[in-house]
Amino acid sequence: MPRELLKGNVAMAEAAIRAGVEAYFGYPITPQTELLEWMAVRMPELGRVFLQAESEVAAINMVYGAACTGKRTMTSSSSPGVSLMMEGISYVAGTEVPIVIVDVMRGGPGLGNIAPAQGDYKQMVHGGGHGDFKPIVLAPASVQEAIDLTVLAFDLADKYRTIAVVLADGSIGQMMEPAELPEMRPVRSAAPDWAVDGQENRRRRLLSSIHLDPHDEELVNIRLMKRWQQIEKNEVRYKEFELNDAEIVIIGFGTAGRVALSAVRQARNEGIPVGLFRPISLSPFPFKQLKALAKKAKVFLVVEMNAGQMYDDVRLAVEGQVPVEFYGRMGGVVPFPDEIYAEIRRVANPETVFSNGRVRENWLERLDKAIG
Amino acid sequence: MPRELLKGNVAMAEAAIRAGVEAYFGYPITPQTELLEWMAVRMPELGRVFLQAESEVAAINMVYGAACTGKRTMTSSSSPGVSLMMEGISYVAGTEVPIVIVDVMRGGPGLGNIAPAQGDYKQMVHGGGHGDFKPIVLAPASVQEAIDLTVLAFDLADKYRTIAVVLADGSIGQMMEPAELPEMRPVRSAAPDWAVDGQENRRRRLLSSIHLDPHDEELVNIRLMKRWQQIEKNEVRYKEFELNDAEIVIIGFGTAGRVALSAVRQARNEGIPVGLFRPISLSPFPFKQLKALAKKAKVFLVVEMNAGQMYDDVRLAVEGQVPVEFYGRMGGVVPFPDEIYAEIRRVANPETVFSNGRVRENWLERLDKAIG
Amino acid sequence: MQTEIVISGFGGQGVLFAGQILAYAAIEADKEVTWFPSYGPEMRGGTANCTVIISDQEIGSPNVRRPEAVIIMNLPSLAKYENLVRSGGTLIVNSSLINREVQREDIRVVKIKANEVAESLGDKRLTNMVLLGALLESLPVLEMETIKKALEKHLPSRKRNLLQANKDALDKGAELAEVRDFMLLV
Amino acid sequence: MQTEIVISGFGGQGVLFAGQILAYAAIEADKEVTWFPSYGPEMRGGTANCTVIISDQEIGSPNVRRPEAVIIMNLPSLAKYENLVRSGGTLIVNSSLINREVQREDIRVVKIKANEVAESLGDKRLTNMVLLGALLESLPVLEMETIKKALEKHLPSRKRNLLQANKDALDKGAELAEVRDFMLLV
Amino acid sequence: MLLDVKEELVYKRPDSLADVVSHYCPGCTHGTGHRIIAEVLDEMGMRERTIGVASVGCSVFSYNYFETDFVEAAHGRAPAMATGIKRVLPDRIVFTYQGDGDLVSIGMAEIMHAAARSENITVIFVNNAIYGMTGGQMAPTSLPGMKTTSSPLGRDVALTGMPIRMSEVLATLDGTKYVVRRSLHDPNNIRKAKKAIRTAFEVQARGLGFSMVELLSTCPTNWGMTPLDSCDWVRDHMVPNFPLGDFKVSPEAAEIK
Amino acid sequence: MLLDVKEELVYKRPDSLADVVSHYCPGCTHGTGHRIIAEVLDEMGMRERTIGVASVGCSVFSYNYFETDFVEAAHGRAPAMATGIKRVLPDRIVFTYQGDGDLVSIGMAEIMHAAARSENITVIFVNNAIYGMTGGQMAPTSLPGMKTTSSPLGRDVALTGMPIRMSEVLATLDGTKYVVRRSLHDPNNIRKAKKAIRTAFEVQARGLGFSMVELLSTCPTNWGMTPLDSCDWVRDHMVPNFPLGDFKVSPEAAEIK
Amino acid sequence: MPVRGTIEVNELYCKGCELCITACPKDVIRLDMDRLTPKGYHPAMLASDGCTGCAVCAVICPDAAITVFREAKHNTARVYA
Amino acid sequence: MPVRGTIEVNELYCKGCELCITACPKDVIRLDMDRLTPKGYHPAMLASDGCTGCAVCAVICPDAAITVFREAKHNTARVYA
Ligand SMILES: Cc1ncc(C[n+]2csc(CCOP(=O)(O)OP(=O)(O)O)c2C)c(N)n1
Ligand SMILES: Cc1ncc(C[n+]2csc(CCOP(=O)(O)OP(=O)(O)O)c2C)c(N)n1
Ligand code: SF4
Ligand code: SF4
Ligand code: SF4
Ligand code: SF4
Repeated sequence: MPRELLKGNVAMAEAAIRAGVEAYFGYPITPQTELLEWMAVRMPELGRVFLQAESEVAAINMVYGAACTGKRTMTSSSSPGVSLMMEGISYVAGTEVPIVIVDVMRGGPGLGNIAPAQGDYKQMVHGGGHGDFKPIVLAPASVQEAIDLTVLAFDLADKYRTIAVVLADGSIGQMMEPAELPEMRPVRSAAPDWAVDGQENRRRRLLSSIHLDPHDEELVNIRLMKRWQQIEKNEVRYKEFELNDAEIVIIGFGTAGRVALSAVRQARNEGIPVGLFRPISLSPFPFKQLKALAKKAKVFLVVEMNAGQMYDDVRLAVEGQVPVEFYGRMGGVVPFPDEIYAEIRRVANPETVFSNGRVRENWLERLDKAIG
Repeated sequence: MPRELLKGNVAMAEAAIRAGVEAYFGYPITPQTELLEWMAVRMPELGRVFLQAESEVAAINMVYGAACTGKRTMTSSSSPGVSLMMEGISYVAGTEVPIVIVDVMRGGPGLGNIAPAQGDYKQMVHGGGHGDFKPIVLAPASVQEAIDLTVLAFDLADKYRTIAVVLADGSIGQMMEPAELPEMRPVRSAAPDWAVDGQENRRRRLLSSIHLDPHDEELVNIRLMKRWQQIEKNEVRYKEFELNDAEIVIIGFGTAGRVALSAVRQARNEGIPVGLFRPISLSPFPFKQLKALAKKAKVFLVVEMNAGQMYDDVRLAVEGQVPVEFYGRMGGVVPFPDEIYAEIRRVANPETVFSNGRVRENWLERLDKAIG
Repeated sequence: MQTEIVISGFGGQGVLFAGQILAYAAIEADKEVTWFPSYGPEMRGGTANCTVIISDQEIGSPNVRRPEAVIIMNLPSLAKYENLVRSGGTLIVNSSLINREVQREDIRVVKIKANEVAESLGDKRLTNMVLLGALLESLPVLEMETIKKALEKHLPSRKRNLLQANKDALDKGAELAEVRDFMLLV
Repeated sequence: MQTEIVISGFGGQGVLFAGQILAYAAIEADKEVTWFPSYGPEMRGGTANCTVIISDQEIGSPNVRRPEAVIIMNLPSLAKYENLVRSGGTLIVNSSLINREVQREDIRVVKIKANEVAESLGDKRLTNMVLLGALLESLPVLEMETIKKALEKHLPSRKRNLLQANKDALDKGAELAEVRDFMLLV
Repeated sequence: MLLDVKEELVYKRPDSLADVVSHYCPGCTHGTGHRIIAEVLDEMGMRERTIGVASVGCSVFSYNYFETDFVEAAHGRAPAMATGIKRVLPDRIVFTYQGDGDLVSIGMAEIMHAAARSENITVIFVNNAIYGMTGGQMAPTSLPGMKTTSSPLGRDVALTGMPIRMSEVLATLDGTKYVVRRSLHDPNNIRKAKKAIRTAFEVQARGLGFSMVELLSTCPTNWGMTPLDSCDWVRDHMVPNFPLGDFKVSPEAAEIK
Repeated sequence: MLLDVKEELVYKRPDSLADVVSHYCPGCTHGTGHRIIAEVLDEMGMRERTIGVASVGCSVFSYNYFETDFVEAAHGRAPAMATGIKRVLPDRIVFTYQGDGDLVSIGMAEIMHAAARSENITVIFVNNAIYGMTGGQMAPTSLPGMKTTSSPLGRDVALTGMPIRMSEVLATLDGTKYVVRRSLHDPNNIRKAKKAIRTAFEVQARGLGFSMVELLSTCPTNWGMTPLDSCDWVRDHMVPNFPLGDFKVSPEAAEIK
Repeated sequence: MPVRGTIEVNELYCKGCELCITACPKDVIRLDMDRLTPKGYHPAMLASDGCTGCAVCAVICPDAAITVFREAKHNTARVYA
Repeated sequence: MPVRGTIEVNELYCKGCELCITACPKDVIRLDMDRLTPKGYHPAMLASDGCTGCAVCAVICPDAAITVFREAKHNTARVYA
């Protein structure tokens, strides 16, 4: 396929179509809406299902229903809409049916604004919904990656009968870049053997998330946890830049990681031994890889478009081996490369590194000074 | 007040009333329903507002509205219902109005069951809702504590203009114990100076969570973060048992902590140097206290009624100083003291301690063997 | 000293209320107590049980694996608790709904056709009190008088008319337990 | 080599489309490019801007603090970008809506009454192309021909009838920029 | 059992009803609703092509009682889940089974929009004027003055409004093709209810669009009555508040006899 | 400006309308809706006692345009938020201002239940048959065949149903005391709309219960028309689908003149 | 002479709700007070002659516990012979 | 002779939507093509005599940009005098 100038949202929609999505249910919300609008054009053309739901609550439950029949299905939204899906997400997880969710994050909390942000990391990677389950979460940093990860999301969701989330920040959804779309895949013909699809000549099937006897429910939880351990083993993804000799390791995902790249290049030009580690699978998180890096590095610097949601996971990986510094912008502010460059210079100087557990406090004071 | 035999749910309801709650909005769900039912009896008697909402979504938004007028208000629910409140919770946080939520947790994910569980730790302590904010989360381990923490929740919510959550597992809500209720407090007379209450002769007031310019939104986030740092400084609460000379430290909250107490007693009787640390404020989490304990202890053992949701926070506190072991039951199973006692014996023996990062895997294998 | 008692049967058999009466009585007797139900969603027909722990010191876990005594009101409950009750412990069995024998020999077993007894006393809903009476006779953790006082205070008003019947049921159960007990000895 | 261009004005002034035409043209010219909008909720009346980065290598950050050139379509945008444009950079100013002078002297400034020019060409909506033409004249990052090819390919069908007008607007803008430019020199 | 050859079978438990004891309380007409649905599925020979959507309420376990494929929806969202299923499997028969708390209270948006879109599904709406499963709280369908655990002094219409008559509301939407209310309190009404369910499934089978049968049902346990008194209470109190009848029968649906 | 003494003021911008330029598109009748609400607040002298509840839609910023206390609700939840406010402050005037996506689509459950409970609030429902703020997607009120960004070939009623006429639906609920539909497409209708808003607020002031005024409104931007053509389109296409009139006027409300 | 019928009550399903008893036009059904189902209910039973096999009891039984039979035509015929 | 009136258009608020222009029964309002508001719109203006101060333009103006005056009674009176 030729390189074309594509908007992230449109690219993810078309990628899903080519990955064989058979039903899309969603509700408009900026900065995700172009994805829904593209589905509105393309799905009917292809004789597939497009339906604008009355709400995100309805959308996730429509997806839940369609997924129970064994069809590839998805929804997309942005932060407040995703928050409304939490109950449904927990039901889908408890029922072990595969679905794909695209979350194009915006500034919050609350109605907030529609600018790019990364404030859904916690609710997608850790918190979202009641009970113990973990979705696969993939974070693209370019339109091309958004395409590739959307296709991957469908394959992983099916492989593990799990929820796969493409967690893009608003800039990925809104920006245009040259990118290449995959070939159109045929939609899956045979339904999986668990599908509730009203077939004749077989025992009736049930898909449900209720297990009244706690011991039965516990067995489900154990199955989910074991499957998750498989996922942790097989599906960790990340990108590295200039890490071989790096004493300073920048960690950032999505747009934050991409902005950091510019800063890293600039710093490298000035001979600062800095490299970039960009997690692509936020869940499963590359704990082992970061732990290994921590052995060689002098300092870590986590860069996010939130108040440090991934930061805790990096610290979990590092377990105190190196100081883990933090720089974040919140509420929809996208950092400029020069800010991160300045941070690199700061952590390059041991005197201005805060390994004293007041990392967040110090960041907040710096930020406050800078913008207050 | 005399000691009376009280059911946890009823006790929390009456405690809220005596703390001066002026409006309750909620929706029935087991194992929380008796709280709502008690409100249905008492609030009208006192000329206060009781309203059964059409859903948890409506309930949290009614609470949001009432809170904006400066009145003390609350809702209560259980896991799936709480998941439905995530968008509203994020709005309340972004608007900086005080509310109290009681979450009487049940087994999940999905519809799961109605047995006691602790599966909402992540969504309440970390994940719930989009954007960067943290509610105060208090976890009672007895009916008396449920009463005391409910009253405290209202005071802290007001003090910091924040969300305060009483995170009780189903057993706390359902069990009956002798407990003492506080005196009835008068309801607050003067409205706070931010209240949107349609008063004459003053500038109009606005309460909202939208800040279209990311820089404005960032200022709100900074304010929230700074307030949170105050809360972290002032509001950490926990209980210790037999920790002075403890080489083995058990960490558990709510019912899990209480069950652990029986096991600790038994082990102590046999001369095993074990103690119990029971976090009461899960958020703010007692990081410093645990870090200090880690200096003296040989091993930590986290006990939860979930797959290890608090476990990560304990590891964050410890930063690898001591091995942190885990034992949990899921899906609504409440562990018996003898299970935890057996775990204490296990970790008392260095050979059977897994500081190799496969803690969760080993736990799952043990559990699987035990019940499979 | 700590005593754990489990009462188990179908929902609707008055399992939870019988436990609450024990708990109220424990307070009357100035003891520490916890009442911990297994609450099922079915209003009727499901199995329900509760654990009552009566103790002189602060109570840790509100539930135990091996209780001191169990009141068994239906067959599923027997299957579940026969092997759990502590050695030397007590099993009160509602033989109206349980035709099979109890296998264990290291425990004391009291069998009572409680449904019939209750119906003979005029109300099927007295089954729980008959069995509770039998328990107190076999495991005197609390005075019968204290139990009756608790009943007087806490029997829901709409059942006030059944107060005396409830007391009679307690006595009848105790009396029958005695007899059975005696028979066991010979 | 990397060039960053910002276009800023009210929503509805064609700010985003002008940027997209640049991006399409960049692809025509086999360059790396990113188009990054500041998208506002208002359909009209709000401020909108986009950043277009054209480069020979993989592009990192899709936005920059100090762009090489800025097209200023309204007063708020001047306030925002006058001090941000890189020293030695270019400012294309729509003097139809901006009465005040530009203060900085270390940059090249081209002022055009674009609204009037556009209306003189028959359609107010051509304002953006007039200013884009002026930009290309002053900062020849891409060939005018490439831009026009991009226009031909990507002008939405419902505006096809305005294709020629759009091209004329580009030329007119370039022409005026030239003149202004000359005037600046003397 | 040994069938005496001289006798012929007049009635037996339908095949579409699974051979399991229900968890419903004695005399609860949820069971009756299940039974007549199963009879209709038998008669139409659609058992294997049918997908049921259970809701959250006492009927949460209905999936155990039908010999058909089933899913279990989140509280109130059965119509959305059914929409997702029916849109990808248009030739299957999809029905939801929902209580009044589920359908009228938390599920209001989903039922209204499924009906407005005229999703080609059948909704069996069991109205017992109370929340059964959670122990008898007030429902939007509870009668004025009705005592429930969340309206201990009786439903105060000044504070909580009048009961919502959902069939009447849904009938105002163009999307509804067959909306009727029946009752399960006596044999005669049960026969009519079964007939209506049959028609509703026919409406779906013919692709006419949204169909719903509202069934007035008992909750002896939370009403605190005997099963018998409960049936009388339906007749004497519910029927006057929720009149039986056909609120929407589209012309095409009218042709079904 | 210098007021010529010889002249008398016939019309000036109402005091309850804040002195800020709205963000609405040129000719968007959201502005008209704001203006007449402000005029009514002025005339009734209720500005200071009024609490507005803004919703999520193009009117999300309405809180900036009224000189009254305001809160900003989550998408669709304004009636729930208003309920929370009114229940604790029964003597204040509480109104919501909601678009059709907000009220009819995601907010269906909240508006239905607020109306069923007869919450003593006033709802101003601005129906422009489209999602304005998010760029012109289909609303449940979009007309058959109407082209939107999520129905690019025109609304297909076979797949998405017919438009929901919310006033008619709400009128079926006992709780609604005053429910009317008006239009903002010409001066005459604007005057009638203002009168209705006045009545609705009176209904609330007298504690009669739930009142709603539906206003047919334009979205020139997403309809892709001039403001003028938009007004004609309302007259020629929306009014036929959404007939103007009074759908519920309780006896007490009828006494208000 | 009327058609003769009979019913069988499955005690697994019967919950003794008594609805069939009052529904029966011939008043021939009673609860069997001497027996208890595994769930502890007294099951319904055909207590006396007169069942016509009208199946009203089966129509009202919420638990589909009743199977209804009727004397086959040819037999009845034979009776008249 | 008809009452005389006049309007003032606040250019801060006016967005040149032209609704007042078509609403005006006397057809005396036009957009001022020589001026632009800060937001870039041509504002409405009273273009010719004949305004009766009927305020229809104010009624339709979505942005409440119009203030309407009318010659005060006593003046008109004086005119007739
Ligand atoms: C989100 C959520 N909220 C609340 C509940 C608790 N809940 C379970 S069933 C039910 C009401 C059931 O009442 P109804 O729908 O009338 O059915 P019935 O039990 O009366 O047949 C409620 C509130 C839940 N499971 N999930
Ligand atoms: C939970 C949630 N979902 C979606 C959105 C995005 N959104 C904002 S406004 C809107 C629709 C507005 O349409 P309408 O209510 O008709 O008002 P209008 O803009 O047409 O005046 C949507 C879907 C949101 N902010 N929150
Ligand atoms: S609680 Fe009510 S609705 Fe539920 S099964 Fe029992 S009788 Fe039926
Ligand atoms: S988008 Fe439509 S509704 Fe929104 S302000 Fe513009 S014209 Fe009005
Ligand atoms: S109706 Fe059915 S369940 Fe009830 S008593 Fe008769 S046979 Fe038993
Ligand atoms: S109606 Fe108002 S906004 Fe529109 S042109 Fe006239 S004065 Fe300006």
